[in-house]
Amino acid sequence: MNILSQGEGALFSDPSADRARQFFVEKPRALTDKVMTVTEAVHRFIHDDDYFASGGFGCARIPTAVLHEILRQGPKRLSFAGHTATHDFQILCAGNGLGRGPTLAAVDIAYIVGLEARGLSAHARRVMESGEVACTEWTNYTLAVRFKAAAMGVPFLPARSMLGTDTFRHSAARVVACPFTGEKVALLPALYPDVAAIHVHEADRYGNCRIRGTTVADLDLARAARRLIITCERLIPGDDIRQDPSRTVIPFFCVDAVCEVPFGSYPGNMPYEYFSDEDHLRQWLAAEKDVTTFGAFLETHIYGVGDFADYLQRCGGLSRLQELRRHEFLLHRGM
Amino acid sequence: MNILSQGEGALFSDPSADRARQFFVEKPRALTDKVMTVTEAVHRFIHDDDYFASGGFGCARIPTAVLHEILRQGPKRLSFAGHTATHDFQILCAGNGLGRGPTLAAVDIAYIVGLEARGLSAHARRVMESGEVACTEWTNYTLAVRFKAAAMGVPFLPARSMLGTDTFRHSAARVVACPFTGEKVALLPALYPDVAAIHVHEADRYGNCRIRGTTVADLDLARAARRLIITCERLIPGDDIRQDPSRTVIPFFCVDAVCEVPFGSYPGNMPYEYFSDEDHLRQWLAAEKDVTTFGAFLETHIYGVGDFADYLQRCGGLSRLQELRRHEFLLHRGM
Amino acid sequence: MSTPYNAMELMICCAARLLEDGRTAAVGTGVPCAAAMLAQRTHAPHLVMLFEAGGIAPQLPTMPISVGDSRSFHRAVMATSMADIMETCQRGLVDYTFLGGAQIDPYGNLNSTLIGGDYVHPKVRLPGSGGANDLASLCWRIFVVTNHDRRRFVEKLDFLTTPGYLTGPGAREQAGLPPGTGPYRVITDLAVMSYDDETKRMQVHSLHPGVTLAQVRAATGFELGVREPLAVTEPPTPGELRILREEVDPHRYVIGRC
Amino acid sequence: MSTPYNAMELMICCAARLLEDGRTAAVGTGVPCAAAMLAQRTHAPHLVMLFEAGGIAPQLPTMPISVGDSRSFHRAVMATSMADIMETCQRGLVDYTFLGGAQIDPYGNLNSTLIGGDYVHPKVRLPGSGGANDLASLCWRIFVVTNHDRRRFVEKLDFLTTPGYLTGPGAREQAGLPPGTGPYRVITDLAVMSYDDETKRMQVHSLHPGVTLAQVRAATGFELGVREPLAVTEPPTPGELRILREEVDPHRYVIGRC
Repeated sequence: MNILSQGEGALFSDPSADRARQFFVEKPRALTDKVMTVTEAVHRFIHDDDYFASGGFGCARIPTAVLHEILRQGPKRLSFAGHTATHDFQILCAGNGLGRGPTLAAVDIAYIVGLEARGLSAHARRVMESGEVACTEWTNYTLAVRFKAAAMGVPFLPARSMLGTDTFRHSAARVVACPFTGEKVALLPALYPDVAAIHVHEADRYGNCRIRGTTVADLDLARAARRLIITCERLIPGDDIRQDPSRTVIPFFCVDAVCEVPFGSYPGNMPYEYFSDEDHLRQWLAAEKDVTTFGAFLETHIYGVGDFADYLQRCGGLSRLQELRRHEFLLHRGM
Repeated sequence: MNILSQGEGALFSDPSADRARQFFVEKPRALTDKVMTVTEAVHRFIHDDDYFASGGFGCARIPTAVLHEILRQGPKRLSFAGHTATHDFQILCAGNGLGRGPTLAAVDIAYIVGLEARGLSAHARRVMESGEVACTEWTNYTLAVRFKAAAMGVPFLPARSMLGTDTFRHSAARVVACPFTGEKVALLPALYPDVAAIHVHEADRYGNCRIRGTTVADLDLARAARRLIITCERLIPGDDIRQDPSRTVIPFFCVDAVCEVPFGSYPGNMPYEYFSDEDHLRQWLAAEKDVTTFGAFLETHIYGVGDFADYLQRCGGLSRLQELRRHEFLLHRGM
Repeated sequence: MSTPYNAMELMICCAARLLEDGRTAAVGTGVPCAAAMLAQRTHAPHLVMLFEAGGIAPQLPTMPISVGDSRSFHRAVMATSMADIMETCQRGLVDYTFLGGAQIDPYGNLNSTLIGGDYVHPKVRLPGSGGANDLASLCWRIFVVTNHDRRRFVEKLDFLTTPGYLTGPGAREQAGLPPGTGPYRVITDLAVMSYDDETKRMQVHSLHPGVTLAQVRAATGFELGVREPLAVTEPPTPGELRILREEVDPHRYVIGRC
Repeated sequence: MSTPYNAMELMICCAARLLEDGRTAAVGTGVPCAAAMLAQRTHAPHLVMLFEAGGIAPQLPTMPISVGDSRSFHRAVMATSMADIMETCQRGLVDYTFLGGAQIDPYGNLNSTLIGGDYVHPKVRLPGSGGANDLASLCWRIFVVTNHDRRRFVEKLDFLTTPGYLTGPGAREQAGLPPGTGPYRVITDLAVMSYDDETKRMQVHSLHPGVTLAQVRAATGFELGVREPLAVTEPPTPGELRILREEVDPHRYVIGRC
């Protein structure tokens, strides 16, 4: 194809649809029990130097338990899809620049280092300003389109975004003219993560999943990923899934591990379940300002913690989670 | 882009994303009441020489009332997306070759003239063998991809289908090599129908829709169409929609008309509501064999019929529909 | 002594036996559906059925009439879109598909578009590809189950609707179709055919009991090689026939067709 | 005599008044959300809000903290995917979007990626585009609401994250961005800016009450034209302020910021 212009950014993953097929032809597709612990799932399915992607929207419906476990298991040197990445990215950055890891080696950037209105992460900034993490620029939509291309099983998809900007110049996209209309489009290379983690409301033991509320890019991400770890608020019987198959949004054959993690998006928001813990997120942001303080904070909240339930306990346990449920349903506002 | 090969088929619609945007910028997007009769909807939104597309899967969840009304209102000379088209196509073909119409002027063909295991439509064959309807070949997936391109707002999408066949040679697709991987793909031009009709389970007065069961290509079709007529089994209060926004699959701003048509997919199947009337479909197929017989059949079932409720009455009315409900839930099998 | 059976029952059993456990199959109504259901009830309990309109792993209460009717996702694990199913095939997650056609050529290419005349004025207009071209392009192994006669098995198709091996070795890859995909078996009322690894041409793989090679060649409009040693198809076992007749197709929708 | 108000309240009112009834707006948290909510409660009851994470036409019980949190689809008519929202913009169905940035140039281009240093070692690494580049490319009219100072209003951006008019007339079309789209208004604590139809450069459209042109130019790092006749911004009405303070932002999350 006749390329009109081309970004200078590096590709951190292989967009080949044929090589993805060669992987997927071997991927098990039987309805088998995939329930395991987060520790086992991260150990078995997230390997050093993998390309990793994480679901949800930064502080909403994020697989926090998987992100913590990645840090606890030590060096992974991951490439990461920085798509609407806020607290999730903040957690992964904690594995860089503090004498452990590095957890992160490269990032496809759409949104990083910020927590929206909450401000910027001081530590994520330190990590990203150090130059130790390779970067390529994208946007929230174009990264979503790259997942969609992989989910469709094609090596690229077009979009009308990024054109004419430095964001494009530092991406790996290419501009062509549509052969039917002459309209210029940016071609986005398919992004097949080696592994992804997504937190959902309900899943059965085989990995059939239900999500309530916005799905962000997760339905495409689930299909794009070579390996997929699902954490869920609740395991439900397979028969419940079959009672209403219209509610399934991720089919079992995309899934490698199913981990039941109640309150698994904490301190993030889980729609219809519990609101985000803004106090805890403020503590993170504050602790990051000083490296020593942050090291101690991580020891208390991640490295010195047995598992996610232990972390929840240290953050106020059930009574705090009850408050967050009341906040989600606005009961504290008299609704 | 460097075209490796190119189909000889004609394009019956404009794939330009910019010209579609020029239409959509003017399309009303307020939450306003769109409830009207099928007669009014077809009169206002389906014009002569339009490109028309119809939802569902041939004999499942089809907008029968709209299809009948198109015949009753007379000549439209429509271009049509023959996507999984069985009884729906059979109805439209009845507007050709019998001294009325013509209803059909051109067809993008993925599947036509057949009713799956039920056999071929004698009249649809007569119409399509006469040469009076212009044809271009596609496949069920590639036509769905053309809707998806329009739904995304891009002028084309790639797929790895149709390659190397006469189906491709008689399509308007073009083959290019992926600029990232060299893998050959067929580029499919976006298909923005002038108007589409889709039958759903529930809709509110604004056009927010719910569908149970398989969605076939309807979610993309709803977004691709410039104008959209929704027929629904049941109108529901807007407040019900807001109680569970995760169940909405078509948003109101895609919709121009909402028509409440109970049993609106008859004689097709409506999942979770009623099964197809195989006896009636057999009558159609039998009646088509002789032109005079078929003309009388159409007079009795469409042209001489006041509205869809009258048609249902002539087909056995509520008692027959009750039987079909029992069939849907397999109650006649003791389930 | 073996239970009597008809040709349809034999074809379904041949197809079922070739479906491995834990694999995925994009199936249509009729024979493919019956074969997959039989396989699930015998050696392949973990075989996963997908229907093109969006049904994933249904528990079929009865034979669907349409690949889009509500049976095709009865107690399924997911009811999704056609694109989702086809893209699952395009990603490489679907192992088998079953196709048919009015004509098939030595390379397993299929015609379901037209017979005779020309494109604008065909003698017989047929449905076209439907999802056949997509499934034959994107699934790993293509099965064809059909009756065996010279009108159907032709040297040259009137229209190449759906890709087999196209013009022979390397042609699918040259056209851009995913490597490693293609026709696998043709199962008829006379024999089972496979494809020669070198030439990609159809060859007789096994003759059904009582059928001679001469009969098969007489019913085929092109030169048909033989895979040596030429086997005889195993007849249906009493167990297979019982399941097929009592559980899979008690109303004989499919097995009653001949 | 008019009710006292602060700069944030004025900016929100200016933005709200520019949102026409029956239009669609892709909004973020904070000012855009407050402006849309105010518009809905005054002249634009049929204004439709969309949130990039997937919320369509929510009835906000309180200000969302994140464009992806559960408030962003509270009693919405649909909770969908980010792609569905962005593709609604790409189809041309979304009229307005609100963006911000660390730097803005005379053509309304925005930088939210980095300040100083080079790409590999920036002095300050910022979040990047997020959805800003997409929304600025695909929506019809771009609004920017920001504080007005020389560090922010610069002749040359350190990084062009999000497209305004790029290098000037015709540049967006040349780059391939959809025709008819682009920056519309910049609303600051000092003035409202629009863009010259010929040059596509930012120009002062109206001065806030009590602000001089000299003050605005002193706070701007590039040459700033004037749209004649230069108007004075209408101050917030008592009615607007009451709705803003009592209904839209009773907890002063946004209007309390200055």
